[in-house]
Order: sequence, then C-alpha cells, then structure tokens
Amino acid sequence: MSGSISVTLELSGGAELMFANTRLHTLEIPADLTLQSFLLYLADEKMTDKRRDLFIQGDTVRPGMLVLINDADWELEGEGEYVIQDRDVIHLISSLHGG
Amino acid sequence: MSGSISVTLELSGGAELMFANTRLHTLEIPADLTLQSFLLYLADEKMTDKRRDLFIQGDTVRPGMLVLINDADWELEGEGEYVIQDRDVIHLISSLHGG
Amino acid sequence: EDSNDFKLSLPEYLRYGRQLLLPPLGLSGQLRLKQSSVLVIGAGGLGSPALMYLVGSGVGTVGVVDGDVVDVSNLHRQVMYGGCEGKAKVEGAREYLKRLNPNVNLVIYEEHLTPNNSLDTLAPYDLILDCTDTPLTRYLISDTCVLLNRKPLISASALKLEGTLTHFLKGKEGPCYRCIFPRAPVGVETCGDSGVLGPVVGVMGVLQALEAIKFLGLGEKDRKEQEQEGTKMLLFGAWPEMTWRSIKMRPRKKDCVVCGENPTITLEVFRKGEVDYGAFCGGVGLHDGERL
Amino acid sequence: EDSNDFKLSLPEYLRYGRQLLLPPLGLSGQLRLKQSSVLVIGAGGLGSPALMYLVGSGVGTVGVVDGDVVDVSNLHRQVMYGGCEGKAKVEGAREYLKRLNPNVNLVIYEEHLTPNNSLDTLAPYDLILDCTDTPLTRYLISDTCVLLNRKPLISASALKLEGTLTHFLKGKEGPCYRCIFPRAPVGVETCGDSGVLGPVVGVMGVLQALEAIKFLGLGEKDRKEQEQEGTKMLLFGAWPEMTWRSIKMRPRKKDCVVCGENPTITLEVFRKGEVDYGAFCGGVGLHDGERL
Ligand SMILES: [Zn+2]
Ligand SMILES: [Zn+2]
Repeated sequence: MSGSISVTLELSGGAELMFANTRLHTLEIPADLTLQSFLLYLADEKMTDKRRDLFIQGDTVRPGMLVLINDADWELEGEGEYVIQDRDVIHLISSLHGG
Repeated sequence: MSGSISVTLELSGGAELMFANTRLHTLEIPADLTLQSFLLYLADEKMTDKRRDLFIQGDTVRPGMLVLINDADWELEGEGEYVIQDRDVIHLISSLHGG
Repeated sequence: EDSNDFKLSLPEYLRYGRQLLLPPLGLSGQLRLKQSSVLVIGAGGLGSPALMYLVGSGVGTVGVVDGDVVDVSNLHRQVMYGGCEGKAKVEGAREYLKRLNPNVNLVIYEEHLTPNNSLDTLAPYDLILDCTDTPLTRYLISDTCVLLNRKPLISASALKLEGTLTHFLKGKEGPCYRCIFPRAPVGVETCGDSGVLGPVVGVMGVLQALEAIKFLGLGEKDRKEQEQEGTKMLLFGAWPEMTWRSIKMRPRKKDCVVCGENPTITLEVFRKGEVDYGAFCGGVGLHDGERL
Repeated sequence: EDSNDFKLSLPEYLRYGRQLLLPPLGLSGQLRLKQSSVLVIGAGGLGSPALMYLVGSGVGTVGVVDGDVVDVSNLHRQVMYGGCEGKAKVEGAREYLKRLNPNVNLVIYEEHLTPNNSLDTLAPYDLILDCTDTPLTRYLISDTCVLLNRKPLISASALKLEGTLTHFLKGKEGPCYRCIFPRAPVGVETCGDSGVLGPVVGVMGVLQALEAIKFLGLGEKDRKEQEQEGTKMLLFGAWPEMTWRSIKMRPRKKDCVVCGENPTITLEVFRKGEVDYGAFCGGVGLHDGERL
C-alpha cells in the first residue's frame, strides 16, 4: 500500500458518457489496488453520471460492458483480482449493437 | 560500443521480398549503432535478394522507401544519424501505388 | 474429379484474375471460394458492403436474410439500394448483386431471423456473417451457430462513430457471443435512435467480407495457423482521429450456458422454443434470471 | 442568408437523419457538407467505395475524373459497375450515383488527368481525393494541389494485401507527396500486374470518404484542432492477421522542390509544360536527375 501509481482510463462505445464525455483520463491511484476496487473507486469517485447502475451492478460491471487490461480481456488477467500496475491502461467499452 | 541490443526489423509494402519474404525479424546488434550503419549492415549481411540497389542507392534507401523508427518517420528522429536503442522497432516500407 | 466445381471457366479467370495473382489465395483459394457458401444475416449498413465484396470475389453461394424494406434514411450507408425506396431489401440486393456477378448462386430469405427458422436457415452454410442491429438477433445467431456444431461466425457492429469486428466460434476453443457477453444489456442504442456515419458502418462491413474471404479461401494448414492465434476483437473509432485496437479475448468458457460443459440451452430446449429471446433481451431470462 | 444552400429540405432531413444525429456533425456539419465540393480522381477500386459514401452523405458537389472503360476484371473491387462492362467508368458512376442520391451535383470528367488539364480541373474544389494507381499521377496531383494554394489532398493506395492512407497538405505545415517521396521510384507494381484483394482496396476507399466527410463537415475550430495533430500515415495489412499502424510523418520540408522555400516547380514552369512527369516517373527528371 506504499506510494501511488499512474493509470490510463480509456472509455468507448458510449461508456465515456458516464465520465464527463471524456474518452481518456490519467489517474493517480494507490499502489496494490485490485481491478475490482478500482472499478468501485471509479463508480464512487469519478463517475459524473449519477445513475451508478449504468456502470456497476452487484459487485461487477453491468451486462454488455467489457473491461480490458492493456488490450486484453480482463478474464485473461484474473478479472477483479488483477492487481493494477503502474502505467496500465484500463479500457471500459460498452458493447455496440448497431449495424 | 559495449554489449549488444535487440531490435525488431519490420518489412512491408513489398520490402519483405528482399529479406527472405519474412515480415518480422528480431536482430541482435552492437550497441551505439547509427541507423545509417544499421541499414548498410542489413544490405551487406541480411538481404537475401542480391540486387543491392533495390534497397540501397548511394548511401541511403532507394526512392519510394520509407524508414520508420517506432512508428515515426525517421526524418523526425535525425535520419541516418539516429542511434538505435534497445528494443527499437525499425520498419522499412516500400510505397504502394495501386488503387 | 471432373466436376465443374473444381475448375474455373475462362470468364472466371478473367473476372478474378487480380485476386488469383495473390500468393495466399491463388487458384486453389479461388476454387475454395467457389465451393463455399456464406450466409449474410441483415442486408443493411454492414450487410450492403459485405455482400458487394463477397459477391464480387466469387464465393459460390451467398445467402441473404432480411425482412426489411428500403427507406430513404438507409441510403447514406446502405449504398446498394439507390432507387429501391419502398422495395424489400432482399429484392434490391438480388438485382444489384446479380448485375455485379451473375456467377454467384444467390439465395434470398425475405424474412427476419427467428428462433423458429434459424436452425434451418443457417444449417446449409459454411460461414455466417452477423450484420444485424439488435442484441436479440445477435444472441439468437450465436446460439444457433453453437447448436449447429460450432459454425464459424464473423460478427460486426457499428454505432455513431465506432465499430467492432469479431470472429466468434473460431476453431474448437474460440468463444461464442455468450462467452463474452453472458448477460444481455438493457436499453441499448440502435443506429436508428443514435445515428451512425455511413463510412463507419461501411468499413466494418467491408472488413467482414475481407475476413470471410480469408477464412473461406484458406487451405487447411493456413486455417489451423489462424486458429492458433486465438480470438481478437477489433475496435475502430473514427473520431477525432482514427483509432484501431486489436483486443485479445478470453477463450470459450466452461460455464457458458450454450457452448460450455453443462449447457442449459441445448438443441432440445431450443427446438421446443423454450429460449425466450424477447424476454431475454429485455434482461429477463426464462430459465435463470441471472445468467440467461 | 436566405439561399437554399443554407437550409435543408424535408426530404434531406429524412435522408440524412442518421448522420444529423451525430454530435460532431449535426445540422451545421450537414450544411457544411452540402456547401462543399470534392473531386475524386480515379473511379476504380478506391474511387468506387469513396464515391458511394461521399454521395450517400450529401456532399453538395462531387467531381469524378476517369478516362477508363469498365473491364470484367475490375468488378471484384470496383463494385459500382455491375452490368457496365465496356462502358466508360464515369458513365457507370454517373448512373449509379444519380440513383443513390439525386440531390448531389455530379460533375463528370471523362479523361485522364494530365499536366495540361490538372490546374483547371482541380481548381474549383475544396478537397481532392487521390484514388489513382500510378506514381506519375500521384506526383501530378500533389504538385497541382500545392500550386493551387495548398489544396488539401486525401490520398490512398492499395496493392495485394496492404493499403495506406494519408492526408497531405494538411493546414499550413503538412507535407506534400514530394516532401515524403522526393524522388520517384522505378519499376513500381500496379494492381493489374500484382493483384489486389477487393476488400483491401475497398476499405481504403471507404476510409478516404470518412476522412473527407470529417474534413468537409468540420467547423473552423475542430479543423484547427485536427491540423495541430500533425500528419499521420495509416498503414493497413490484411494478412495473415489484420494490422493497423498510424505513423507520425515529417512536416513540410524547406527544400521541397514544389512546396519548399525555393521551389523549382512553380506555376510558371508547370504551365509551360516543363515538368516532364512521363520521364520523371521513369526515374529520369527533366531538370535534375537527382531531385525531380
Ligand atoms: Zn459460449
Ligand atoms: Zn513538399
């Protein structure tokens, strides 16, 4: 729990609308944070849309949202238990259905 | 001039045809090499097509070939005088004209 | 083998000469295309360019499923349908595609895909393209592909200024749509509601055709190599600068309700009409509110 | 202002509704598109999809330059021309595009671009698309754009399984084609010689339309921001896996023979016909074997 690290939060597919309609955020966060805690921190502290369940339902992201760690699906990296590293890029994307 | 470094050579747009028709090469080279020396080294040691002037004319690459350093045009990085760093990606691309 | 399926005629050589020249395709690849069949579900913003390039390339049999009628608001992105306002899209597509390449066997399905017709409609094809625009149909197509012995599925989507492309059910270990999206979203946006720029959906449709031609034209060895690569999802953003990202996706999931080890969506359940896609896509599952 | 150029009719609202909804475009962007003009040089594998989506989007005036006739070997990638074999490409394009969107003012040039006609042909347009397939014409188009007070130029190319896209002459400091390629290559390959896969050239053409719509639809503020970004070259590879790379390019070069500080290719020299593009593109320059 020593020191802080820098992460990039990227939002697309409409997920950016919940975060001040801004696609790229650079955040300083405590070291040793799990991805699960990071997502809850985003919901509690960073989300500008107050409808929390657009982002988090129960203890995970809502259906239709993908979480990516450095261009890989979070399921390949341990999902919520992944410990965030300095300079990681965490990307939240809402699934698109149009065609 | 101490030790050696690892670089990735990427070839596209037809430039791969001069190098065993292989698009990606990982090479160990001496540290402190300039890009100019590296290109001459490629022409002398690594090119499989023996028509050297398909690649090098005079002391630079032939017309229509671009040299990229880590996704930037080499003119932005000092051209031939750029000193290659460990893990650089050097990309040679022949210009395409079809349409 | 003496069948005409295993030869090209002189007109075919002339027509396909520019792609026959390409080493990874070549004559054997062109013959594989000719012997192949692909079903394009949805002949809208994705389906229009996908169909144009698939039919242009000489895939032997191309099926088209769409129950809609051409509206003037489609034309900025559904560029096959100039002058077809008010006609069935499949009719507009038939006329256009027959003119483009009379060698291709076109099969027209003037209907929407439903749980009642999906197994029979998809069964005859080597490859499925999901060019639709509602979550309901995306789950239905993927489930049907799984139940038909894992038929490969190239799926794209686009909205506003973004698009995605994924090859689902790739090889034995590639994920299905439900492996990636186990629970359906609620209140999704459509191109009708939220808009889309024509070339954004266009580029995704052309890329579906590209991946389909690569898949159908590949020999066994190249196809095995591609399967080793795992599943990627391509993300495209058009604004303000173009961005392209290739995301490494999870493999097939053991607990997937349709392609997992103990599926609850089986051929029997599906055939009985017990998978309620309407309710499901409103977020309520028939069997299990949490997972379906 | 009371002119119809500054309004949309009800049919236009209906037709463009799905792109009018998009925040970066909106009604003001649609009106900017309507007041704009774009010239597409080459109506082949790049030009076909570029024209479809440009005309679909409602750009006010679209010019098409091509002196070729449709051949059956074009059709796998030039998907506008079904049933037009033997006709002039510009005639096939006119029929197709008029059907797609009768609101657009189409201007047809049934000719190849030459040093004699290029200044007059390009001068009236806001934006130029280079959809051609020979180095000669690529230098001629870029030089003409420079001499016409740096007319912006969106250029694409494709061969075999690769493609590139670049916005040349962007803002005041963007490079011209000669800044990047000061000397012409010898013995280049063409799609006719070496082949090209239809969707590969198709995707590059659709992206040209996308960048053109973004450029023409942008307000002054957004355009200035885009210019700050510098010049990128997009590289696309289709095989074995898709790759997309965005390369940061050099700015305009002080010693460029056409857009530099002491140009040798000036309006006077060009008008006199003293720039020998034929010899140049064979690798021999008229003025200076090394630089031209
Ligand atoms: Zn599954
Ligand atoms: Zn220049």
